[in-house]
Amino acid sequence: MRANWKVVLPTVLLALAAAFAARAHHSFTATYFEDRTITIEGKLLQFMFRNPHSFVHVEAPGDDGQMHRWAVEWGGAGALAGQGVTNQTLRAGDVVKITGNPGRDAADYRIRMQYLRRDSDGFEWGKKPGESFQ
Amino acid sequence: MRALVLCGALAAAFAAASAHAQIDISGEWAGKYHEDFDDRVPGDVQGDFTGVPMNDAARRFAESWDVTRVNLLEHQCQPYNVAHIFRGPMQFRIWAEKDPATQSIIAYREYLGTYQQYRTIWMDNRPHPPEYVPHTNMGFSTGEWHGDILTVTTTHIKKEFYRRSGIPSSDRTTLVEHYIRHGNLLSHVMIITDPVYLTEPYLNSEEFVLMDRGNQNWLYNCEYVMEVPMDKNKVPYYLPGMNPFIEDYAKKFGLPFEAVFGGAPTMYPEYQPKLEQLMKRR
Amino acid sequence: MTRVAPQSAPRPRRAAAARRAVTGLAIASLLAASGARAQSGSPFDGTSPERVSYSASDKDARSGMDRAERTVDGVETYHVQGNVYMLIGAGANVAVQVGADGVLVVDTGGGAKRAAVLAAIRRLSSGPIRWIVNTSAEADHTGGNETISQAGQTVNGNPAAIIAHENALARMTDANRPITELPLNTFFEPSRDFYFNGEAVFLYHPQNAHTDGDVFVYFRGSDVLVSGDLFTTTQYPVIRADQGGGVDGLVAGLNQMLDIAVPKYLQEGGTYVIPGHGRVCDEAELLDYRDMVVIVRDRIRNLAAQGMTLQQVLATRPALDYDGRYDSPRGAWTSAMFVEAIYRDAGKTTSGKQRAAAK
Amino acid sequence: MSAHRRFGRRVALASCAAVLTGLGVQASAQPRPPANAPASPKAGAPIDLTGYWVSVVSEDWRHRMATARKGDYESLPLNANGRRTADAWNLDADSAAGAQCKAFGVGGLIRQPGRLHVTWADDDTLRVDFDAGTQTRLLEFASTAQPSGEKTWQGFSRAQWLRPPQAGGGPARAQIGNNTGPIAPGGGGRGQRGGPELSPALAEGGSLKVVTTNFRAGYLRKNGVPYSESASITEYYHRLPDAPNGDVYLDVVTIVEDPEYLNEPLYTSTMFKREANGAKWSPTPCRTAPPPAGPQAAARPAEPLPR
Repeated sequence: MRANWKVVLPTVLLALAAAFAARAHHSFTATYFEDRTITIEGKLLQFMFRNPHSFVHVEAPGDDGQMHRWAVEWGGAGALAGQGVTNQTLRAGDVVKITGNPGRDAADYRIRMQYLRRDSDGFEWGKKPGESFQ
Repeated sequence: MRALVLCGALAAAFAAASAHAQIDISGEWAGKYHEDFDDRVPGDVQGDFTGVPMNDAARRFAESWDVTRVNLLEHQCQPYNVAHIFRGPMQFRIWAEKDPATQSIIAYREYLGTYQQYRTIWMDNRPHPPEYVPHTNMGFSTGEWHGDILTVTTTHIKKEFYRRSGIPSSDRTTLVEHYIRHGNLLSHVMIITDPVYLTEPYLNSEEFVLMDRGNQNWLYNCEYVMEVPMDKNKVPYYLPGMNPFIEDYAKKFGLPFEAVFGGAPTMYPEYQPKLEQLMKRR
Repeated sequence: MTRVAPQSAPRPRRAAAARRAVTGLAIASLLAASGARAQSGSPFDGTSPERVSYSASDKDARSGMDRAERTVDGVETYHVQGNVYMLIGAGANVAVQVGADGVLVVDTGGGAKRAAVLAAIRRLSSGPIRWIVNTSAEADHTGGNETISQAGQTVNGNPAAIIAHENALARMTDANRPITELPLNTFFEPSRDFYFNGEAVFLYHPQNAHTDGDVFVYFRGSDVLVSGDLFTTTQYPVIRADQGGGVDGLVAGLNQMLDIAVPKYLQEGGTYVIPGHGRVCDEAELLDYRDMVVIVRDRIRNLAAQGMTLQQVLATRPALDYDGRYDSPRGAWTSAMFVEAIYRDAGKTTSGKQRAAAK
Repeated sequence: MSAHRRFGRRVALASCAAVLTGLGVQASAQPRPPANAPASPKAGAPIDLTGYWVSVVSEDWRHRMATARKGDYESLPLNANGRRTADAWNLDADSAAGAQCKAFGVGGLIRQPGRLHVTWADDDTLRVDFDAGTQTRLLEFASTAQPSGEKTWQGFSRAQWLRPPQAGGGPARAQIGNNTGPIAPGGGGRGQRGGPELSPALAEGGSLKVVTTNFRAGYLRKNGVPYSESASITEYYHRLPDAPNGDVYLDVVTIVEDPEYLNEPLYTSTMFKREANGAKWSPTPCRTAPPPAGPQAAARPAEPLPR
């Protein structure tokens, strides 16, 4: 796994989107290390465009060198729709690069989406690693 | 001209003097979050137990709470119950069901945008149902007016949480609400008793403002999916004393964990000197 | 458990429940789920503001009886869903399924109230009592067997047939129960099913759970589970090691019921569960109970693995967070007894299948 | 004054009279105090607020029980100026300047953990003593009372009882859902045809409205979050119906409008529980405990409403 650990300030925009998309499902801050980021690259297995939060499952290597099914948590369907994301934006088989906050339990292989890029057509969402809106 | 100004002033005063009579609580109300915003809306780090009169049983439950439990298929779409839902991001609609023959209000109905929950507040003095009937997230509610204060008592509430930090509520919770309207402001007070997890009543009060231009934010659907791959029968938890995140809130804000986790004694003025001493030692 | 999301199809065995779950995603269904259930047969069924009934009454919507009419000598009747009613106040809960084919009774309560149980059944249906199912050999679940059976009749003219797992029959035989109380229609396989009153009825046998002779029942059309003592809302689960019970089997049984139960909307309604004792529940409460048993079991096993004696384990109050809800210090099954049962069960070997299911 | 202007003035006055008459008619349609309404605010108080009340700090705990770090203005709709000012807070400088009471002024005092002792100073003045900071507020019901020229920490408070509609004045509005005017039980005028038997509970209680002006600038919170002298502060005091366990609670809703520091009105509600006596009454000087050591908080500012 190409993991670049760095401190990233939480952004107001994403926090706000999370806040009202979350609708009290759970606290992102309590679930992920918001002061760390991790990057994975792999093949998209499933895109669950739904509430309370959308999820993207990606097959990518973990730091043990083995392939894992990573669960990447995204905004709720309503919040993402407001940002132009639809249930057809991503498709199984897409090769994507995702940067986000790692889950507090490494064994869960989960990430809170901060940035996604699909090289095949240059589609991007969120803020690039290290970028801050503040 | 001066006369018209005087007239305007008198008219305004007159209007103000008679403005208080409004007691119709019908309408669409949007929450204000000027208290405990981080806990109520986005959620903060794990371990905010401040201001809740939790007992030792609630502490043990909270110690064991692993936030990933809400990712389980059976947990991921569980709504807040009625004793908690007013603390989240919320807008709700109230309307009256009236008897066409007498125009008496038989019940108030509420539609809560969060989780699309409906409530019925019976105003016809009917008794609460026997204990053996199913409990629901919104419970069974009866109401009565005390002057311009609508007091609602709710039982038969499902177990849930008082905080996402893992402070549990039990199915023996009784909620007493007070609705008080002043103009376009609706004050909502909750007095929660729970013999299983609280040592004394837990008080919450929220403000709602009348929505003057509506909003599309009324729908909430939740689709069950395997959010995070895991054994479908797994129950995420921490063994007592093994929760690595329980002190995150205390550490983030420079507070003594003993105080954050202290329950009712920490909610009264006389605790301030002790808190200051504890903070000095840090 | 199987969940029904638009992108996933339900397994055939659960097609009926799946259809209900899909329907349940509609707001109208939500109203029925959240409104009607807590209102004890209220005419304001909460399904929509336009369908408000303005009279305050606790008449049961299905039977038309008010609460007094639904009570016989302290045994009260509550319509759960579909063809299924619950009788409360006879010891263990009694489930009664009524329909064109007659009456099926799950458990018969303690002996002291057997006449009241029969009278309550008769108020629901004058049809023949064809079948009785015992969820275990417990006296407070089987005490009315003789009375109810003798009042019934199978199609070939015998008293109503009593069905149970064969281990339950063995336990009752060992206890010298009269032959008229014994479940002579037994089975030994993991499940048994048949069709009665227009719906499929499934009997499942979780191995080594509360005892080694447990059965829980699922009425597929009515969408009601009858759990027996695997699940109660009044106390911790009773694990009878002396009768082949075990905590892993209990957890496996609870997980099996969770696989069957499907909520109507956001963890509410849908499949209802009649517990061995206590109030009617849905999947959410069954889930909390399962979580509780797993968490307490694992705490005790962790302490036992550290070499703690039973007294040392008890001193840590491993079920402290649930004692306020499930301990019954003056009851027949206390928190300490529950902890001891799990502690002594810690070294017991279970089948690989059970271990997997109990994870 | 020319005849033309005299005429115009007459027209204006006539219009004014008509408007006021109309308002009067409208006002008369609103519920009025009962015919035997007592003469003084004290004797006619619809609720009894007197006695000792202790704050129950179940909300904003870290901002109320403790002193939060500088820059931690969670939940508050501060504008840029408000944040800049809060970020410049210096507790030592306040102490050196003798401004320790800035956190105990009318804009923040109600949020300070402490006890209230409510008494009637006279028939027209409700006195509220706070042991936190040893402060006193006088809530003036008499229209003749006027603020002195000097601004004070607690300012000048104009009080008004808000009474529920009385029998004959329309308590049934709540019960029958008719909010346009009174109705007579069993039938009556105004084109209405009767209603259900009225519950006496509909005429119970009331609330107290207080509007405060003429105050010095101070802090909304202990950690220097400011309010200005030009703010408008309105409060509603609600004595809640007795709880089933006998507890008596007071809910004080405070609305602070301060364009200098706030983007929108600030709404808080503060809960108190009645105490049998003053055994725990403990006056303390204006003093703010130091915030915890550590970096200035990077608290998330209050977000706009989900509307």
